[in-house]
Amino acid sequence: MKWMKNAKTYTPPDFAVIRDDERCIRCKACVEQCSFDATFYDEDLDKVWNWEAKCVGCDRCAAICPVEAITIKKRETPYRYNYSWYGHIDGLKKRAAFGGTPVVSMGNDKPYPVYWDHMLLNASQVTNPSIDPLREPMELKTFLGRKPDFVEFKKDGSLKTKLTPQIELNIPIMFSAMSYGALSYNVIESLGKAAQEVGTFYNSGEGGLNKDHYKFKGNVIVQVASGRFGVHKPYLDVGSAIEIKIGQGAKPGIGGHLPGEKVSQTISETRMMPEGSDAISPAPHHDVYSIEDLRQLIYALKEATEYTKPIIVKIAAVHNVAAIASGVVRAGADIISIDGFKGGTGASPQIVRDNIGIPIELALAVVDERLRQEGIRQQVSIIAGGGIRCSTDVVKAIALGADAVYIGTAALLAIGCTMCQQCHTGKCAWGISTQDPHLSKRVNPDIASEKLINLLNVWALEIKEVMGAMGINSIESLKGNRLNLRAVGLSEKDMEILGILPAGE
Amino acid sequence: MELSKDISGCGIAGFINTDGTLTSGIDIADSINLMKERGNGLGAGFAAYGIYPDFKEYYALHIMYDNEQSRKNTEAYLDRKLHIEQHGGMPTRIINKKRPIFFVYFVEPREQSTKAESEEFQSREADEFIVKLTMHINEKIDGAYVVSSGKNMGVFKGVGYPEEIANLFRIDEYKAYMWTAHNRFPTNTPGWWGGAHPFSLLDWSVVHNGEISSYGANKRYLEMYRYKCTQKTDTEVIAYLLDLIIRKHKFPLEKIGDIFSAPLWSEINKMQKKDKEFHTALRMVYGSALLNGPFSILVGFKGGIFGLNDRIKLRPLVAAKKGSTVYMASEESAIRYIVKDLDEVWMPDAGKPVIAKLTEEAYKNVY
Amino acid sequence: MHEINATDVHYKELNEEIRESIRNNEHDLILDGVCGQYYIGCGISNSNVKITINGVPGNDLGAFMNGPVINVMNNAQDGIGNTMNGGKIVIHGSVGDVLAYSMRGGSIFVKENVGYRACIHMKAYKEMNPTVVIGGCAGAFAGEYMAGGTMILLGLNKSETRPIAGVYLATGMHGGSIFIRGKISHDILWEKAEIEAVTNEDYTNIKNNVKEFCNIFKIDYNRVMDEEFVKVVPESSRPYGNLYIPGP
Amino acid sequence: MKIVKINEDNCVYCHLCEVACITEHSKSKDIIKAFKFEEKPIARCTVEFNYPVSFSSMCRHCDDAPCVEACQTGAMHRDERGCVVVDPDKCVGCWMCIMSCPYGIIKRDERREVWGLSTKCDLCPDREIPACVEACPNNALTFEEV
Amino acid sequence: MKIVIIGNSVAAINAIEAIREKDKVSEIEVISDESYMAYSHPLLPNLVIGNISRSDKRFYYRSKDFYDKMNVKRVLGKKVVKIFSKNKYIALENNEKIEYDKLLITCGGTPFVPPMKGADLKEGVHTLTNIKAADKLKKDLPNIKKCVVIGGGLIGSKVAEKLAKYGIKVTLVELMKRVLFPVLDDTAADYVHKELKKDKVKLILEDSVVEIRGDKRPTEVVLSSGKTIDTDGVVVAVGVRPNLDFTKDSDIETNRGIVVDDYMQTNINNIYAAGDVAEAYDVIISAKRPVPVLPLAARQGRIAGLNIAESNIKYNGGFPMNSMSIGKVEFISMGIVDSEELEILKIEKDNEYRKFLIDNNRLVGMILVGNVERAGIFNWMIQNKFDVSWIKDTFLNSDFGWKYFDKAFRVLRLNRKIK
Repeated sequence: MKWMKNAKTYTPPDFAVIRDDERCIRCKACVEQCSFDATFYDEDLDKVWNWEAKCVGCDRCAAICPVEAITIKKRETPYRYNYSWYGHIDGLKKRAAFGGTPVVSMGNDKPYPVYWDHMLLNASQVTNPSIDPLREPMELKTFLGRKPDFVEFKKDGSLKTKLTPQIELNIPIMFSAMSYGALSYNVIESLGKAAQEVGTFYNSGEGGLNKDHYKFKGNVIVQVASGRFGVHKPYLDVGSAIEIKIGQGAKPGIGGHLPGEKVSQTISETRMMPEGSDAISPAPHHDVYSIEDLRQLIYALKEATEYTKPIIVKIAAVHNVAAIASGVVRAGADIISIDGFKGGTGASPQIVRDNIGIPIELALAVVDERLRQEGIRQQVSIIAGGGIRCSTDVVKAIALGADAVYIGTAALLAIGCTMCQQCHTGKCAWGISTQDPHLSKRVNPDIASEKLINLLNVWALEIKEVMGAMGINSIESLKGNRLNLRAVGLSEKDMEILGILPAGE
Repeated sequence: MELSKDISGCGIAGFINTDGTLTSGIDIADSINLMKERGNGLGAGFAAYGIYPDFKEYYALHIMYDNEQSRKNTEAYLDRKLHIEQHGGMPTRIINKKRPIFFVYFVEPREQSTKAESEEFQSREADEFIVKLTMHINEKIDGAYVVSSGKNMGVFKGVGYPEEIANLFRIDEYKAYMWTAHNRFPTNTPGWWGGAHPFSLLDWSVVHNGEISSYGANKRYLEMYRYKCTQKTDTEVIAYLLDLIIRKHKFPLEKIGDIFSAPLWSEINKMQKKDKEFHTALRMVYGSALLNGPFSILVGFKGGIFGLNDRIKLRPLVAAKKGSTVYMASEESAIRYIVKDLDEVWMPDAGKPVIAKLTEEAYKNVY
Repeated sequence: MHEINATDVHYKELNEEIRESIRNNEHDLILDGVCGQYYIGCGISNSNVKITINGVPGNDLGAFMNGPVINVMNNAQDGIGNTMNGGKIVIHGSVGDVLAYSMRGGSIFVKENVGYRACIHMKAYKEMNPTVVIGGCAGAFAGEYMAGGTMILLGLNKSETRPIAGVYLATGMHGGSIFIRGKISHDILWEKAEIEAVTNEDYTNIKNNVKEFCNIFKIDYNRVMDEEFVKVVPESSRPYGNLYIPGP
Repeated sequence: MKIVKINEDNCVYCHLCEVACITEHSKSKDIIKAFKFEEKPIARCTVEFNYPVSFSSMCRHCDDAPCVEACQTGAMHRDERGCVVVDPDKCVGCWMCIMSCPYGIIKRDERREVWGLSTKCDLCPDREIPACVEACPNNALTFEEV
Repeated sequence: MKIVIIGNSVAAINAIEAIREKDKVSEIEVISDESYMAYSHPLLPNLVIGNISRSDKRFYYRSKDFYDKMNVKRVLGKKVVKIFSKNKYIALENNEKIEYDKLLITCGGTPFVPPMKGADLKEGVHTLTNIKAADKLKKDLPNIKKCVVIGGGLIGSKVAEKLAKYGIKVTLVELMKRVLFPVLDDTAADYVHKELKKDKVKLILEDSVVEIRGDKRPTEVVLSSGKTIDTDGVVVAVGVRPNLDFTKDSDIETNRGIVVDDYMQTNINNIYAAGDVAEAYDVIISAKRPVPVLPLAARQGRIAGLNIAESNIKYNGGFPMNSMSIGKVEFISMGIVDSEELEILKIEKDNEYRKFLIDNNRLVGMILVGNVERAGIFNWMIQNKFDVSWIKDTFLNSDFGWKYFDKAFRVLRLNRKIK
């Protein structure tokens, strides 16, 4: 017995590991797979045991067990139910026991309303035809970047207007910023491969770009965050676009913190910082304390890349997001990326993740509307992210006004993530959010990229199906087309903000 | 919230005498009447170009009023804003049906009386002024609706079968070098006279068969440029888009099909570099002006007409030629009915506009 | 030598002209009449390039730069050496705030004072070790978040009323070292930074940099070295290690 | 010919290849019976682990198999599929094959009464795809032409 | 074309298989003085004590229909007496002539009986290199209660063990200080000594038999130390020598064996030699010498066969290697097993012994006792003169395996991308 529970720091286990000893063949596959030391084999007793207190419910053991001997179950809380305290008891105890604030990962898990689920899509009936996407052309190609209000031509009919740089997407879905550091090498590899195959982009996140991944040039967006890790000219040059990260949905107003133990040799090389040292991203960019400073940074990047790349500014969805967005556009951003509060993270203080920010649906609606009112919507493309779970979320986002969406958690789920929310521990049993070279092997880039490609292709097909149902064969005709959305179960005010009619009207 | 749009099926027809010959409205009425099956008696209309040669310098406002009060309110407003050269009730025949009243005003913008008013209509450009005035009346004055506002042209439309509308407005008595007509099959807002086609703004007039599935996207795009879509129908976005793109952005009319019915990416990818650049830029910049969904339209403009299909040809359009006259309609029969021996008949390709214009000489004569 | 008149030229054009000149193999550039143009030297990776600036250059001078030498014959503004990777910037005067933010390589010499947040989040990696030498005094938050590199603060003009460094010195520092000529009060220093004695190795480093500083600005080396130096280092490379606990 | 390709970068050290091999070469070919109620065969593949390296290896079915040359009774032979296999009725457990196998992947089964038995991958003659390949959860083993 | 093969054992069989891979039409004729199918020589001790019978298919090297399938004509029980290389024929004992186009000599070795008095006794003095000898010994077993085995080599030790297990009181006399002298070092040999002692074999080391006394049968043997040992049987297992009887008068070049080139061809065109009789290249000593071990005989036979069938395959050389078990102890050894000059790594624990001899970062020999399973990897290293400087530290780990190799190398190697 290598470990013994101690009541001093006890909180009830979240999961029960139920093991059918009659089926168990002692192959010990589960023991090898548990990266949280919750499973062990006792040679003397020839038995596999569990420490449930250490189980995080990642389900890796159950997935790998060849004889289905393992069932992971959520354990009932032992406490007497109390509505207002329920969900706070253990957190409070942990703070008291360890003297630190809990860090969590993945997206906000509180039951705030999901507006996507209150919006319904339209379909054509009789008066205009629905289109069969399997046999008729159906276009999802999307260009992101600043567009002029109109184009001018030379006498010979060729273009006089010089368009500013754009990025071209075959489908309006990109992989959102997830850094090498938060994610394992193989996951980045998978995202890059999939983006390349499908014709979209993945985002390096703030951790720099490993030399090996320069091969994804043409399908990568590079991020410049406050920590400026691994940011230098060659890095900027690889990106098809450069994203300035001001905020992130899961932790608006909070910097990043990659603990020293995750700063492995390759991470250290990629981020260009010493191994084992904390990688601290300050909360703000310390050269951006005001909107004109943002303009300064945007143009610094444009100057550094000689105006060859669109600049994305990523902001978290917060209360006055519309006004902020307007300022960002006027500061010279070519693309604005808005991240809703359900967006994922590798690590965020729980209090921040669960309480700061607003839903992407509302933020997107107000930003799009505000930019249109100001007549500057054409000057910028909008990327919505943070809680896009399915293809119809994408359709709804575009109908609300997005040009494209970012998916993060959805991509990770596709390659194995079970949302056990342990990214911050670096022990991801699925090999996704870990730098342990042994664990990260669990993601096979061939399999994972295949799954991502499947996901994107299927979503694309689903989007086409829905567009076909609406009688639209080009994605630009869906953009901002809020008439194709109707609300169910929303208040007047919600509908006003979303700019949509109630179902039936 | 004015978000809903009209849904309707339709028939369309139109022709232009490119030599500038003026012909009466009898032919166009016959032509559109032939396609009775395409309408349901709940809307029809005509646009005629070259009908007011005596007032060709002036904007001809066709205004429809629900009642006398709305007329008074409107005229008070017009008096403030415009020099009215001439005005009066439009000639109509008596019909046994409740109908709005129609007036025509030949006007030109005038110096504004107050500074505040000058600022209200920021632009001093006459066309822009008329557009804003039209938008203002349609949106702000109850019971008044500007049917058309171009020069030397007019729109006649209402609830009824084409023959009823033709009869009401005595269109047999007008002489025009170009006519378009519409027969409507609405499923929404059927009782509203303003909802009939053609839709018109300045010299633009649009008759439309089909439905613009991208209406929501087009509408919000236009709203960004201060157009107000008030008429509860998708067709008006076409008129406004034309106004924005051709008049304001100075985009060549010949290429409007490349925006409205933009080529598919698969086709663009096959093009030569220059064309590829051109079309890619258009789709990038004017993506929100792409007309999606099934449509065929006939658009009248100063000195010409064009017909256009959606890019995968979900609605019908036939074009024909006889001498110097070019015809377009939803069905060939509608043309054959008024001209027996056509020189040429063809089906326009999807997304490729058919444009017919007055000869230069004729243009000089008419305008 | 290639002279460019920057009077009333917008930065976008000025910088394009600079790049164009470099493409035409003009490596010794003199900019006259500079007044507030941003981004001079930004993103240039050619280490043969030398840019002399007459006038006050604007913000983000030498941002993302990787090689060139920039000489500013006057004061400079904010954001100098932002995320700089290599090269040298010499300022014959004072500079504004946020000097050398996230700088990763190369060196900066400032003759006089620097504003707030100098050397913030400066970092080192392997052979890349950024160095900033400041002749005058620094504002508050100097060395904030510093993760690597060397900051040498000489305070040649310090006085009773003008302390060599402002408050919150080395806040969040988790790497690198700050050498300060003379003594500093513990009050201004972050509680998780420490004052250490200067080692021989450090001393060589200081001497080399001070010598270069004195050569550039024609200052008496012995006068500078007449006072002892102290060294500010972080307590740990993981100062926030215990702040967070795994949740939920 | 096709052999089991070893993609060590994908090996997650789960031992399921061994489990599958044991099952496939058991009497019942039923996993639970094989492990709990029958004499458990020896796995023909071997998982090695040396953090962070892990991989499974098994017979490479060499073109000029030294084990076949070294066999003193002709028990080690190439079958009609081209696989190098052991005839258990001929093997006398002299381990000459072990001595000569350049991959070191032949194992000793010493449970027979008189003769030991060389045990090695036979590429699962009853299956289209070897059991280990099918069982691998991460394509660390694939069945490929070499 | 007619191919004649002298000898019918491992090298011959492999040669036949190799020839038939390339050439299905040429005539092949095998001549052997034994009248049996090719069989497994190492099993002769087992045959003697009866834990394998002549009807067990294990005993035979190939199945019964092998010769028919390979379309090979057999001339069995006939001894070759001379080769006429100029006229391309061979003469048999009975003066029969057999013509050939190509000739392969694989006649193996003959037992070496050291000079000692009484070795010519008809009954009770045995050797054990072929079936005939084994049969003779087997038949004689009821007469033997006590037996002296002369020679502690592979056959000697094995037969001593088997006879002891059979119930005979065995004395093993070995000239050197340990059994299996060239194969094992002292430490490893000790394991064998212990195993033999368990079976009550009496070991006499550093001594030799100078005389076998007796009338018809031996009654005692006299050692050079002067000691005498009562016995009623003697097995002489001192070793074998290449069988060069019929090449003596020919122009085929011989040394200790028939000298062959890298293609297993002798100095005479169209005459090849392979197996124990041949003197081929040894990679460890970088010179030619006979290495009478089975895997090399097979390899040489195969290569000779391929070259006879007009391929052009080079023999890359071999080196001594042995796998054996005495009692419960299994050992595998290769190359040089004992040396004063070489770098030596060794470890002994838990009844496991590992020893490696390294010359200039090249492995030149090794012994594994107990855990022998990964021995082939070392074989491959020796054969390929693999640079072991970076990996040798892991040789002593009992879990030695590919996991200790450099990754890039391992990946290529395991997927057969490099030899």
